[in-house]
Amino acid sequence: MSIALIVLLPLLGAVFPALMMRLGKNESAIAASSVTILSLVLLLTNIFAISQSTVPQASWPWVPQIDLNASFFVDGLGLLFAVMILGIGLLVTVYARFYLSPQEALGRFFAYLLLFQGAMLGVVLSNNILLLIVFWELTSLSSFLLIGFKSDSQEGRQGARMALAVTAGGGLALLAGMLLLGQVAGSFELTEILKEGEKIRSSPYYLSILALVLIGCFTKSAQFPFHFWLPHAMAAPTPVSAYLHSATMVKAGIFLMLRLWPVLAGTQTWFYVVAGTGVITMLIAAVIALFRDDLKSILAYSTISHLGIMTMLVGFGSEMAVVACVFHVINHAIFKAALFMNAGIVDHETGTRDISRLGGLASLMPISAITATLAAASMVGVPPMNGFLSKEMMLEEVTHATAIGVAWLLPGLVMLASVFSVAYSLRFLLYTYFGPVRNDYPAKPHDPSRGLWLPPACLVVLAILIGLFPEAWAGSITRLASDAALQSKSPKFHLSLWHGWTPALMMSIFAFGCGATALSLYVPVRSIWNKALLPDAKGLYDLSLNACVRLARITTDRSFNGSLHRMLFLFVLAASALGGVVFARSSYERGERELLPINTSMFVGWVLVIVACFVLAWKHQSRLIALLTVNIVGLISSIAFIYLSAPDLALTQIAVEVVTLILMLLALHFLPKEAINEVISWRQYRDIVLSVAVGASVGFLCWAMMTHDFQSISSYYIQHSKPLGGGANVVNVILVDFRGFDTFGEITVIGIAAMAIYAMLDGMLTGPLSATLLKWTSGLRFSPNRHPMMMVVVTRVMLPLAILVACYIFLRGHNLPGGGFIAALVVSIALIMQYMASGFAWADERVHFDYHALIGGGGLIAAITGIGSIVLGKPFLTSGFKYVDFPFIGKVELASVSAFDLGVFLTVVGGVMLALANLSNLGRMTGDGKQ
Amino acid sequence: MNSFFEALIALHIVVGAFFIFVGSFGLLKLPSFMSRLHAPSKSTTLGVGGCLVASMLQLWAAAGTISVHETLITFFLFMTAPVTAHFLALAYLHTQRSIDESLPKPSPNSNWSTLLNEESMTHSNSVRISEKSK
Amino acid sequence: MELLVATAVAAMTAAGIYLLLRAQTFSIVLGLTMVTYAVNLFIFASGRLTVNQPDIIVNPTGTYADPLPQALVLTAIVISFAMTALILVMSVRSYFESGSDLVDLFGPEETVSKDRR
Amino acid sequence: MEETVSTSPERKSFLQRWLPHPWTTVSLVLLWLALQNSVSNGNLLVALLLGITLPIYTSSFWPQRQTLRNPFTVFELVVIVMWDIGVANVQVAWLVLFKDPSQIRSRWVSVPLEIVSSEALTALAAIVSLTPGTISSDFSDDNRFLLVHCLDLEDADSLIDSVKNRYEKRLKRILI
Repeated sequence: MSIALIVLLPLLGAVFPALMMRLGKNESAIAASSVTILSLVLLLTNIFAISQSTVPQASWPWVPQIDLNASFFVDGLGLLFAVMILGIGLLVTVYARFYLSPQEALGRFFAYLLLFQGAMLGVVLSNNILLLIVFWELTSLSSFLLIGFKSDSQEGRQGARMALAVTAGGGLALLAGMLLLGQVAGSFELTEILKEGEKIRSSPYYLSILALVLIGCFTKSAQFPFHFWLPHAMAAPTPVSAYLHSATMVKAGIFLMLRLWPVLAGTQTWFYVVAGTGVITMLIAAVIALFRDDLKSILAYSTISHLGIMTMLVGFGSEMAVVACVFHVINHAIFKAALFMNAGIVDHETGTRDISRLGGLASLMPISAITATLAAASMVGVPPMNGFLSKEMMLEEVTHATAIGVAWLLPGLVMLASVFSVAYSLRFLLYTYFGPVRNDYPAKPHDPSRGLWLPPACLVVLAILIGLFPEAWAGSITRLASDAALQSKSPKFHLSLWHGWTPALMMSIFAFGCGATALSLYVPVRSIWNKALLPDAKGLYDLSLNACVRLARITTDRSFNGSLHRMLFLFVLAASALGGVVFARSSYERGERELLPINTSMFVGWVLVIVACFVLAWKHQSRLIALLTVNIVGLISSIAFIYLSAPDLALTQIAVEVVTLILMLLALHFLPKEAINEVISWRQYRDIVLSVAVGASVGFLCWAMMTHDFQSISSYYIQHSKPLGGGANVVNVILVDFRGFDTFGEITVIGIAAMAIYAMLDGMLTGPLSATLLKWTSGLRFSPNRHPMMMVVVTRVMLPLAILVACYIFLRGHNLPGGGFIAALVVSIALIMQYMASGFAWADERVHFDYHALIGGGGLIAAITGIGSIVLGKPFLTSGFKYVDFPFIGKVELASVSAFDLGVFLTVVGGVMLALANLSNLGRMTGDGKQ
Repeated sequence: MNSFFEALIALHIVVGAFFIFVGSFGLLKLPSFMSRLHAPSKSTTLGVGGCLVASMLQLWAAAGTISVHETLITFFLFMTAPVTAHFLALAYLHTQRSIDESLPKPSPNSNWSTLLNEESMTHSNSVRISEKSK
Repeated sequence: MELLVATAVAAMTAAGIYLLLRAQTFSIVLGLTMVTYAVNLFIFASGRLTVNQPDIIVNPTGTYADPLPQALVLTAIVISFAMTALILVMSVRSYFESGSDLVDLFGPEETVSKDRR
Repeated sequence: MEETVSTSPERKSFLQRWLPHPWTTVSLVLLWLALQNSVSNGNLLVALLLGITLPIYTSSFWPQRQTLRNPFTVFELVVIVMWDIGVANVQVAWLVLFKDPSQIRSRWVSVPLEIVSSEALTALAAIVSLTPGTISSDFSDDNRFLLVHCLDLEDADSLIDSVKNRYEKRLKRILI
């Protein structure tokens, strides 16, 4: 349990400093550091177990389906990195407490810092590689937050976005790689994967795994093609640069390569790709670092260079190289963090980081000068410092490695890089602290408060100690870490300051000499550099970003310029194209189902439909003809329903036909009458072609469907409609019983549609539109006899009869064609007739029902019948029925379904009437309503 | 179903069909709008009536149940068909204001309800209906 | 018979889609109604055409017209009515709001007769 | 413009309130039985139930109470109308099929009326329209004249008196 706690403590504890911030900066800092210390203590309790080489593990199933379980383990490598993360984290917390200015939100800063710390610990301690990726992305996120901490600074935000884009992009590649790795290895647990080395190396996916994982590592550790984000991450506050972008986060890539070393390393491709990239990065970064003026930018490129060294060492593939790499990870973290903090001090005291405006600070800031010199010495690799030791080991390894058969190529390149690294380190040191004291510093420099210079001082002391007594201080931890990395006993080695006059020593002395001379000739070299035109990586990045944005804008502008016609056209085109593609691939042979004979009356109906469609398309602008033809098509389709034995459908279709006609007439009253003479442009021909094509394809699809036999699933309904549903009319039983829930949804749709219509119309009557309404006249000449007597009388006589027929249809619905819908439509038509015959006000006054209430009531009744069955312990909307023998009347079927049908009836009546009544009411409010 | 019933049913169907034919033929042949208006009334009365009687007989002969639905259909048809004819005539009067002079005036001081010119109309026709029948 | 239904569906869809692409809102509403009829017939036809099959269960083992598509189409008819009503009222409202019932046809530059715009 | 009929405030008699339209109730019961196509106790009960409740609701739409007098004349009138329809249909059929269109003398006729109530007027107009050859197109604004369009007619008087004494005389006996 304690291992998971190590990781979770910082993550959960992140809130603690933010809360404590209310009490003050000290309390917040103490809170943050206490969380880190606690986590460190927990970590160290495992040292004894690790030294006995038993790897403590803990695992919980988190998302078993994708076998991602939260499993952690602490082995040597994990321990080393975790100690480094927590140790330097502690120092950075203290440093940040004094570094951040009062108005900056220290609490939020510590919260982000702890979030990052937890994420980083997660990466180094997780056993499940998917969990590792989760934390990996979390580190990218927290670095995004930290880089963009000073949200007001423009380049801060830009740097944060770029860092996120590159590292998160790499993360994606890594995810793919890890998934592949997990598949090939057979498990996502590292403990199993590390045993499958041979199997993975020999599997066909090895290259793709290697490529994807390396992309993830190189983006995170800022290796050559992806290095450009790190210098721009320097916009972050210095503590962040010291912590993330020197010691821990950028090492995640190195850590992963070390972790997967036993599995991925050992092949020629590994050597060339990893070592190659390492060397190139080391060289290029070192060269650029020499010519940067901003202190932190120099350190950024030096970090990239040193990361290149470590990648190269991992790339060599020999076990000693791994040991050297592990040892260099430790040393680099120590002196680079110290240097960054030192740069922070300089910036904090003098107010500027531009090296050209600095110089001669040693006399003004003696303590920070001393720490800076020692740290720079360690970076250069001067004997007493730990840097010298790891440099020696690195040079030792380089002499053994032979690349592409040319023995001297690698050592030569490394030598060149070390010359430059010596040059920029010395420049960093001399140009800031030594040389003439200047008087134009923006702020008066003097030694900073203890909190600022103590953390780098500790690091420097540690560096000296490791330098002088390497075996005592760093020996055991290095051996533990390299054993874990190699997954086998690491070779016998002895860390000592003096190895005798080895070629490596010669090379480093020679490099030192050249570096010093290079520095002295700095000015001419600098002028050559300025003239050399170099591709600026950031420029390329911005260029590609803007190009994508421009491309997106062009496509949207061209395809959708807001014209409905174009959108519809493209929509239909795309749909039919999709259909076409699918159809083209599938083979079609004529179905063998025997077809029905053609019946003459149906043939006449068919002719009418075809002619009606043609006339409609041709004369759609004259409203009367258009309306007539649409209704002809509707009526004929209802006759077709009758002929094809679907009486329910026919009834509904005819009723809906009538109500739609009334609705359209009401709407047409308001829409402008005169047609627009559309210029027959090529656009119209294009529409014709498209619609005919789509029509033909739909027709063909229908034909293909009908000629093939199929296995109908409705036999279930036919068998169970009588016994279960209690009704002989299968369609109605399906509607209100088997698929009752669907009908319930449907009546709510009708209710909502009616409400929407009411809202729109009411909005017109009461809203700003009412003025335009009053001025609007339909331009029709009204007959003085508004309510012809014959119509009035007949409709009044018919009303009770119509409602009776509706009740008849309603009650018979369960066993014979009929049902709630049709009954409701009949009643609505009868009622709307009253409105039409005797005027809106007269009829509305007498209806006594509020249509909103009807809709609500209907929905409620339907819901209650549904909930009723829940009360009886059955699922929603199961229906019950039984036959009751009344003495006088005889057998009567009581079905809960009829209550549901009543709900449907009321809602549909309410809905239809609300729509139609309000639309007719609109007429009264217009100009000609007042006649 | 013995042949007597079949003959009877066939007869009714033929008669019905004949009158429907006459109705539609009349639509073609008759010259003016109003005269053409007469044709549908023919087909709605005897034409459809004939067919309905036939189906009633058929049901009675085949299933043995006297189905009254057909009479209902005729009943409803007889109630609604005149209204449509009435409306078509009203529409004709309303739109063809300058129709032929053969239209008689009902009485010197009154005029047909649809031809009332708007100004002279004081209040709507329907109000008059209610007063008269109270 | 299947051929008749298929070609009828084809004609209806073609007319419907042509109308959908027209300039005036009312034509679009009519187009949509036509497409609705076509779709309803199509879904109904998916139950394969049968002639004079009793829809009422006399004996459960007999052959019947497929009731399921019928139930779906019945729901579809009623809902499409609600939607047609909604669109119609929308077109009326948009007419009063914008003063013209023209759909933004071809985008600003295109050729609907100038006087009518 | 709207009908301003306000139901009179004085308390309606029991019968008036519960059975506003006796004849509607009767017709509803008959219609229900016809719809059900079978006369059983259950149907009868439901018919009565609906027959009584529906008119209560719809009576507000039909404010005037109509007293239907001597139903036998109704039966008599129906028979006459049926007969006339038959005869006239044949005449018009012959006319349409064989007479060439130029000789058809269709003309308007204005028929003076004595009946008053709107139901009676509507019934008369319906009967006139149903008998082929004549279509009732409009009433005068004071409802005292009916404008009829005849397909083929020599003199107006024969039509007027046939309408009056065949239909109107009987209608007057049924409804005022």
